[in-house]
Amino acid sequence: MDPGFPVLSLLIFLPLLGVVLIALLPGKHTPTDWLVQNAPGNAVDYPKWIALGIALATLIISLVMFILFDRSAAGFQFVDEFDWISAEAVGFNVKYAFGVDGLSMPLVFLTAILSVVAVLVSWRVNLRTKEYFAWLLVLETSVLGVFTSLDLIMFFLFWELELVPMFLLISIWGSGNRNYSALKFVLYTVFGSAFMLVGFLALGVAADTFDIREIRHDAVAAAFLPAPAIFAFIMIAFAIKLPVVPVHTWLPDAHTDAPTAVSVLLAGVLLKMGGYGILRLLFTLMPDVGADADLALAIIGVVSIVYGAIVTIRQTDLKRLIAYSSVSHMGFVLLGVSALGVTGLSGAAMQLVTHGLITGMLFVMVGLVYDRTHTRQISDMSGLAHHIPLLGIGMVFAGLAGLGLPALAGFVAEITIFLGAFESQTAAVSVALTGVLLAAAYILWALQRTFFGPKDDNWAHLPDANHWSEFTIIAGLMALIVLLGVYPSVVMDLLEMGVEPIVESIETVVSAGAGGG
Amino acid sequence: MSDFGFHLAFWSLAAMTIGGASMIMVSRNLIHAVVWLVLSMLGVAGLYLTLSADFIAVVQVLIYVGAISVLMLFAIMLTPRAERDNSSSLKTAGPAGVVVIMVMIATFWVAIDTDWGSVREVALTDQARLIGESLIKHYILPFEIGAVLLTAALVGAIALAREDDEDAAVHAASLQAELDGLEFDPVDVVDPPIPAEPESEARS
Amino acid sequence: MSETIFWAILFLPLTAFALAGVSALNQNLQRRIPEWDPRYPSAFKPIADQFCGPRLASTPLIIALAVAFVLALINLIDSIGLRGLPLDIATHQLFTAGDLTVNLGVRIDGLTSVMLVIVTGVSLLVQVYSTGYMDGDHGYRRYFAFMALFTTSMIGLVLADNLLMLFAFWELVGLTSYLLIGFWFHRPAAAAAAKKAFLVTRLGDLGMLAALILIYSKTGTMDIAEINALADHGAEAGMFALNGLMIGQTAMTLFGLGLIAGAIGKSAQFPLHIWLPDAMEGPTPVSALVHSATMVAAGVYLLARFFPVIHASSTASDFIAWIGAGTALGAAILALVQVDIKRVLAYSTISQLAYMMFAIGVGGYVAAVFHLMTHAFFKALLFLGSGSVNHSTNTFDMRKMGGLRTMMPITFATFVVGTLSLAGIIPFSGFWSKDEILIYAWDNNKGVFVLGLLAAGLTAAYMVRAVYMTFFGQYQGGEQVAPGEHGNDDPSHPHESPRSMTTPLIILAVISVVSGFLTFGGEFQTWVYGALPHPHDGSFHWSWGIFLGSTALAVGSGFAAFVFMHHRDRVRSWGVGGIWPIPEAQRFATNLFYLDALGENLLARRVFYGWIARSSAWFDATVVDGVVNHAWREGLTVAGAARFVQNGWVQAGTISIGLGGMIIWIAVVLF
Amino acid sequence: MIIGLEHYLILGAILFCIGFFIALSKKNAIGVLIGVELMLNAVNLTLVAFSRFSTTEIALSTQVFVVFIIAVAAAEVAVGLALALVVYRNRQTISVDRTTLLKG
Amino acid sequence: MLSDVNLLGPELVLLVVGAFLLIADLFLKDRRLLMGIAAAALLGSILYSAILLTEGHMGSQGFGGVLVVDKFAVFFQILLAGAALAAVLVSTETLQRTPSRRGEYLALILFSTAGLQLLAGSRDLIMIFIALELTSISQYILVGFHKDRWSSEGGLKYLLTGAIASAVLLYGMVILLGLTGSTNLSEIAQYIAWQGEGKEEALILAATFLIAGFGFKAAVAPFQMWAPDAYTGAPTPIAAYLSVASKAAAFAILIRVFFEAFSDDLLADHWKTIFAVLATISMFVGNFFAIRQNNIKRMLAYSSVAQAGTLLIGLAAISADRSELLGASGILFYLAGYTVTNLAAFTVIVLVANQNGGSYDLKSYRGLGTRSPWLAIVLAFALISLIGLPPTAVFFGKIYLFETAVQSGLTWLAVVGAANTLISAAYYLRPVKAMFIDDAETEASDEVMVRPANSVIATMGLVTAGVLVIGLHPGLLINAAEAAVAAIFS
Repeated sequence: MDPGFPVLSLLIFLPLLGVVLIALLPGKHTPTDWLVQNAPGNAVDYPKWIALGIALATLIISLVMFILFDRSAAGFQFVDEFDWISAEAVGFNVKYAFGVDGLSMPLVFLTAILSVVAVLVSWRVNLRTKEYFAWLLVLETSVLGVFTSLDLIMFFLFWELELVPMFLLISIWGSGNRNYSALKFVLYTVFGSAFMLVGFLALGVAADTFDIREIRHDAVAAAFLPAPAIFAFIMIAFAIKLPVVPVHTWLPDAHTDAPTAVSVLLAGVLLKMGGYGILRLLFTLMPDVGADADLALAIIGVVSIVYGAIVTIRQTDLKRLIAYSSVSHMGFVLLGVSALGVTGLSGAAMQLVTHGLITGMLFVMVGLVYDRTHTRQISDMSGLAHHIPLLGIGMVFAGLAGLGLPALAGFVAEITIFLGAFESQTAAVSVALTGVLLAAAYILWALQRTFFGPKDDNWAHLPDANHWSEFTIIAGLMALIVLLGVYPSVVMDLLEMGVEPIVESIETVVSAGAGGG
Repeated sequence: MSDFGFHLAFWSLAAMTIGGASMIMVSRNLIHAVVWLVLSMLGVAGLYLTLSADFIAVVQVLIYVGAISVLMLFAIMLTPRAERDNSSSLKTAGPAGVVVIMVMIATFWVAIDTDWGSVREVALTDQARLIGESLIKHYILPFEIGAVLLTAALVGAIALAREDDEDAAVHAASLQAELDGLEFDPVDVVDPPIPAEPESEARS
Repeated sequence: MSETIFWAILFLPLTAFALAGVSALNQNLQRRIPEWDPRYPSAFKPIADQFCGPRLASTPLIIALAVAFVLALINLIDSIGLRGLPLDIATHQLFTAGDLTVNLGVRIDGLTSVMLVIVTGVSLLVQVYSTGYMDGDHGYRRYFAFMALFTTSMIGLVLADNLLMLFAFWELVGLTSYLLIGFWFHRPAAAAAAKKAFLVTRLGDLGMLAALILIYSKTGTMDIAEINALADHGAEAGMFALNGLMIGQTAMTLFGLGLIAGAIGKSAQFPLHIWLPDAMEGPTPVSALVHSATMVAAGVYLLARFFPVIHASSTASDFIAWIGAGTALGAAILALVQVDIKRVLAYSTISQLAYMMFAIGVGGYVAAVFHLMTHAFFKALLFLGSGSVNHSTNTFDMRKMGGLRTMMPITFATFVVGTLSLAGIIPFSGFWSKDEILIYAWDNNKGVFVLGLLAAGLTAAYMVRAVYMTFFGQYQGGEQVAPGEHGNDDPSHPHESPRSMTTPLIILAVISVVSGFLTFGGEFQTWVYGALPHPHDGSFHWSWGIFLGSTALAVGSGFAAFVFMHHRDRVRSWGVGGIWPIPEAQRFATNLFYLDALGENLLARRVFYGWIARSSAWFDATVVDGVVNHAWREGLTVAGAARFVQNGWVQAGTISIGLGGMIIWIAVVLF
Repeated sequence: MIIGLEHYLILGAILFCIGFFIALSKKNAIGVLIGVELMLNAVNLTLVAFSRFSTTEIALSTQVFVVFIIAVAAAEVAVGLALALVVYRNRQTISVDRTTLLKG
Repeated sequence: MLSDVNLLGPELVLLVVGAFLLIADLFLKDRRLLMGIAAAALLGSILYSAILLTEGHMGSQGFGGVLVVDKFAVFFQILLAGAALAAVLVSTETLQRTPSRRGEYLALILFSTAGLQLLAGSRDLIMIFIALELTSISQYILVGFHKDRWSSEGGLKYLLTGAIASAVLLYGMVILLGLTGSTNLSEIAQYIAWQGEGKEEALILAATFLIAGFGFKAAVAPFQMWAPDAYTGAPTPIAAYLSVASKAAAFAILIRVFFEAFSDDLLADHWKTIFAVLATISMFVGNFFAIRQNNIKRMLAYSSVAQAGTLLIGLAAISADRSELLGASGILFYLAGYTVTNLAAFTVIVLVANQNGGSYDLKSYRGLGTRSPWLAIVLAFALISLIGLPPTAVFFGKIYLFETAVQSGLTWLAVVGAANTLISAAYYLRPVKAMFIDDAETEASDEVMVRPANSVIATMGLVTAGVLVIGLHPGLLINAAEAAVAAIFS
């Protein structure tokens, strides 16, 4: 699909345009009671409306792309490229190249959706709104960039770009020990990306190009660094981002202290960058190493699933609990990847999408509850479903989706991963099955303690969901989760298209290896 | 170069140079140290003569003995007696000794071990003219730059040494800061607080 | 009959769910929104109330179920015509991922037809009953929404043509069970019971999931018919193969055991039975529908569905036979000491389901399904009866009842019908099905037969005890309604329940009597056999010996129980505590054989939560995170301390120049 | 024994090391400058020695170099003394182990 | 001979105008005018360099081979003059404080710049020495120019350490001269190639001393200890100038000496190891010491040590085979990016210090984001660039340099460099946090804002734009750097 028009560039940089607009137009700095803030007669607050408009515009563009996406053609579509840096003499060439394929298209769409959600869920932010919404949009640009870059250096650029808004968003608008968490997030990510950069450069040097489409794994074998080392270097960054045990401890801190919108984006799309990277870069560019590393990946994945879930069970902070559950859920991605088959990889990709929606929704719900109760301690809450039944519905729904209930999105991904990975990773899958039970345990336990149980009159005054933005988010996300649960083909086909070439190259390599001795 | 006179000259001048330098090392009085420096430099000048570098020897005597030493003496005289102490710092002497011994080993090794390819038995004559010609012809640019360098040093030294009105204000404020107790506080190991620098009168 | 009909059966209750959901949402919105948002148009409220009132929750569901029931009946008739052979198999591709193809489809055969009738029929009656029972409850609309969702899931489970779809609906059934048990979520016991039910059944589901994954990876298919054909063929040929793939006996056994694990969880068999008694925290109609007639029967249905698979492995079939027999007896013993009428019925349910389980295990495929059907009717009847009792006494504690036979005659009469049926007294339906199971057990496994027979005797005993405590003797006054709860305001004067409740009781009582006669002529057997890969005509089994033995045992033990209960004061005065002669045994039984304590308190709470999870969390915070934090903190400290090097002396700088240079030289020259 | 290049080189090396030690160890800023002067003298001595014992062009280059070094040394001393003076005015000391306001 | 003078053009402009300023100071009292003249001279120098570039003088040697004008030299001439221009333009406050010494101040900056420019074009040991001393002596004076307690102490320390370092450097040069019999770099190279066998110890000793001397200028650990003191004491524009210009010129001469004179295979292997080790030490020392600094100037001083270490990665890469062009152009590119970035940071520091009465403590940056958002944004942008995050100049610089390391097989060095990015983020983010996140102290927020001079604002705008432009379109600069180094390695 070639629209003859740089639609991807437009998509990616539209949020930056929004940043400019926000910077130019005045912001409202009069804090009002958030309960009556949207009563008629209040002044229009430009930044949030601009942010919403821009986020919606990106959503529409990505939706159009999603629809126009040619489901019969493999490879990258909407490609938009030119030579950015060409230093021929020294072989340092960077392309400005964007494109989407079946793998990235759903993630782009997911990013656009969750950006809208993030803006809406921030509707009641009153502290330095101009900056806040500007940074949110910068974050959107960087994530979109990561998902669409076709050049390693561009990928790295956007990967790093996301740090700045995240650092500021967490440490200015966060809560609790926010400075610590923000710095921890940044340092972990920088640590990973340091290794990633070296890996990228080694790849680029060996292949003489940074273009993802042109790097061949045979070239990697000629690198100074042995290919497994390159793989491991890049894997460090993705493992931290995903995150997997034992480099996961930044995640609970960052989530707990981040503002709701950032938690949503962090869980919803930023973690997905790790999984996307594994599929798009590691397995596409180094299928041979990936095929050798399958057992290691499976083990790491299973450890993340089970250990993450067990640790989750002991969490007493609702946001922390969900954060830890992400560790467990993202372990499924590794497990799916380790299957080395279309089914497993599709499942892993599907897990990226569905977890984005589900955990995004969970964080939205926890955020809305926190807005009201100002506590996240599970022990402080009881019987909230009496006072805020609508939020209760949302929370229970999201929780059930999180534990992998059929007809909701999470089930599809998990079952596909299990079915895909069982044959090659029998033991790993067998152990990972307990994760399903543990997920049910921690989610139901949390629901029981917070929303169910005897009424607590402390919370009698709590307003339920009462603003159009909240209704929109809850209903929208519920609809999407159900849609993906009952009709997963709508994205599964795309993902399958996206992972097929990867699996083909893996199979070629494996059979060549087997044939060669 | 094997005659006795030459030997005598070399060894006595060497002893003078090294001895003078050593005396600087042990001397506790700065003025004495400068005097020993003069002695040492005269020894070096003498050594230049043994190397048939008469022009350089003359320059050495003129500039080092005549100018630099005097300059130093002046500077020392400007400070009170208490500041004319030339003792070594015990804290650094140890590490410094280690470093210097290492340097000595290295330089000796290199001096002795290397084939320097020395060829000429006859000394150069007419040195002043040759040096002058070389300066004008081959090294004209360094020569010019050297002139600028001296100008810069001169101007800078004057600018630093002369006491202007605004400098007085700076000193006053600086002293005031000291009186205000803004002197370095040993407890504050992190960073010495740097107090606000005073506004000069020129700001208006 | 067109496939559309089956989708209609599935989607009718789903639509009702949507409407009930709208109604429930409207209830919450109406209650809340106008308080916060002055812009909310007040004119909207009456309109919304008019169209989205409580009736929107119940009426569409009842209509939907009625229509579905009629459709199911029509289908059953068609099925009879086809002798239970697969009537309609239609499958649609839902999604693919590589080799994996997930389908959504229906498979209609004799088994399905029977199940559809049971599910829609019992559900319809229970819903009608619920309109009376739940009338006035705050969560009325939510209740019907959940019920609608439950019925949908159950229908979907029955209709599924492949294992994955079956599993999906299986899980949804579990979900709705969770929601319904925790319906009164403000009661901590209810919330805890809901969670427990979900988790315990999910533990079993893991086995089923594992089986699903295993069978898919071995055969590449999830289609039920294909799997059954494979198992059936393999059992004869001694070798399993499909699509050119060979499957070992071990894999087949594992597959069977996995399915059995799922069934054990869902049907509350030992050792996963512990959730079912707690599940009685839900509203009584829920217990009637979900925890006796349909959902728990899903486990039996699953094993019946995969009967060839279970019987492809003698390990699996023996396993389930013994588990079932043991559970049947154990649960019956437990039922004997309960004082809560619903708990008696709950343990009875476990026991009866165990009957079906071991029937499957001993090859009594039809018998199991038959018992499933009869049990569904009479157990629903019993539960609804207990609900009716509760409706007027506000309690389920039999010690607070008594003498109700005159005050609630219809309830009494129907309850007694149910009891006789359950106890297996000829000619009530329970007799026919139970007898058939015992015949199969006698033929195949004598040990199981003995256990089953003992359980049958105990069944009569505990039911008679329950009936006696509830309906005979003096009325003990019931219980005052708890503040904030909905119930009978005057429990000291119990009265008969409203028509909406008694009508279903009567209907169910009638069915309980007549449904047993289906066994004559072998028609029923033929339908059900139609679902197997090698359908054959069934026949009516009869054995005088077993008939006489079991009837004598049931009547005898029932009579003994009655006498015992009637003279219990005198019995107590003999110095024997409670019902059981040995106090320790009594305590052992009332503590549910300590299984609950073992499972929940020791394993789940103490070992897992208290020890494993706690130490993992400690490890995570202290070691995994702690190492990083420590490195960071110590790094900062060292960075601060290391600055003494930069101590401000000129010489420090110059020495470092000399030292650095020399170290370079030495290093290069030496190495 | 012939006094050749090596003698002068060793002499220069000794002088350099003494100067270096003085520069590294003296407390007084002017003392440090004296050490630097000795080091420069050592360099000059070495240069002149090379000049004596090698070809004509080198001889010239080296002697020119010596002239430059002497000039630069003078300039350095002048500036150094001026700075020492300023420090003295500010702090009433030119002892380098007491002028440690800037550290850490 | 006249054509030779033409080649000297860029430096000559500075020297002449510098001398003129010394005199003009006596009768011109308007500091803006003086500043303008100095700025014009620097612009003229840049322009002259550009003219030399276009007139096709590339590769011409002048003055008997002591000076060469090639693209490499021109690249540095422009970079250095640019840095000096920025330093001059932000010096308004310093000029105000020293009304009677304005001419000297500006002239010394010009002299020093001329010295650095000459250094970049020198091909003769004597020329190198003189140029280095010209710039050093000017800088000693400039560091102590404020004559207060901090400034004078910094100046004295810089001078004493610098004098010793240059003595050491001289000793190295003398050994080299005595051994090879020439002061010309290419002749030295020839000697080493033909007769270097067996004389490695002496050569390496000379090279070691040269590294010490030049490394001192570049503030490479372990020769870095003067840098924090000198930066902290110096007038802030001078600190900015030192941190970029000195470093740039030092790297220029390191490249020239080591890869024109010492490039023989006999020795090249040693250089690789030496530079790699020095790079590692510098990065760790600089970053580690910077973590706990509360004075922003001092923090940037240590950070400049770390940046020098990063640049050394390039030198190590050149020494390893295969990537001479890449390594050297990497250094040039990184230097340019680092120069604009550091200048941007220092410009803001100057402005903030002007506002709050000369404080460089991190505390005084609290709440800057609300008080003067633009200043805060520029500083934050510069610091983000220094970490190496996009879309900034140093981001690509780092990638480019690490690429050189990877290409030459020094992957471990790239890893070390990348890991140091992590440490550096920990302290570069501290001012960002102070500006945007911490609450302002009460008195600071009430402060009356002084409107900064236009020249400072213009400088800030220019360098910030530079950071952004290089970050967004690095191709131009990379090609320039490539062309520049092609002059040496070809």
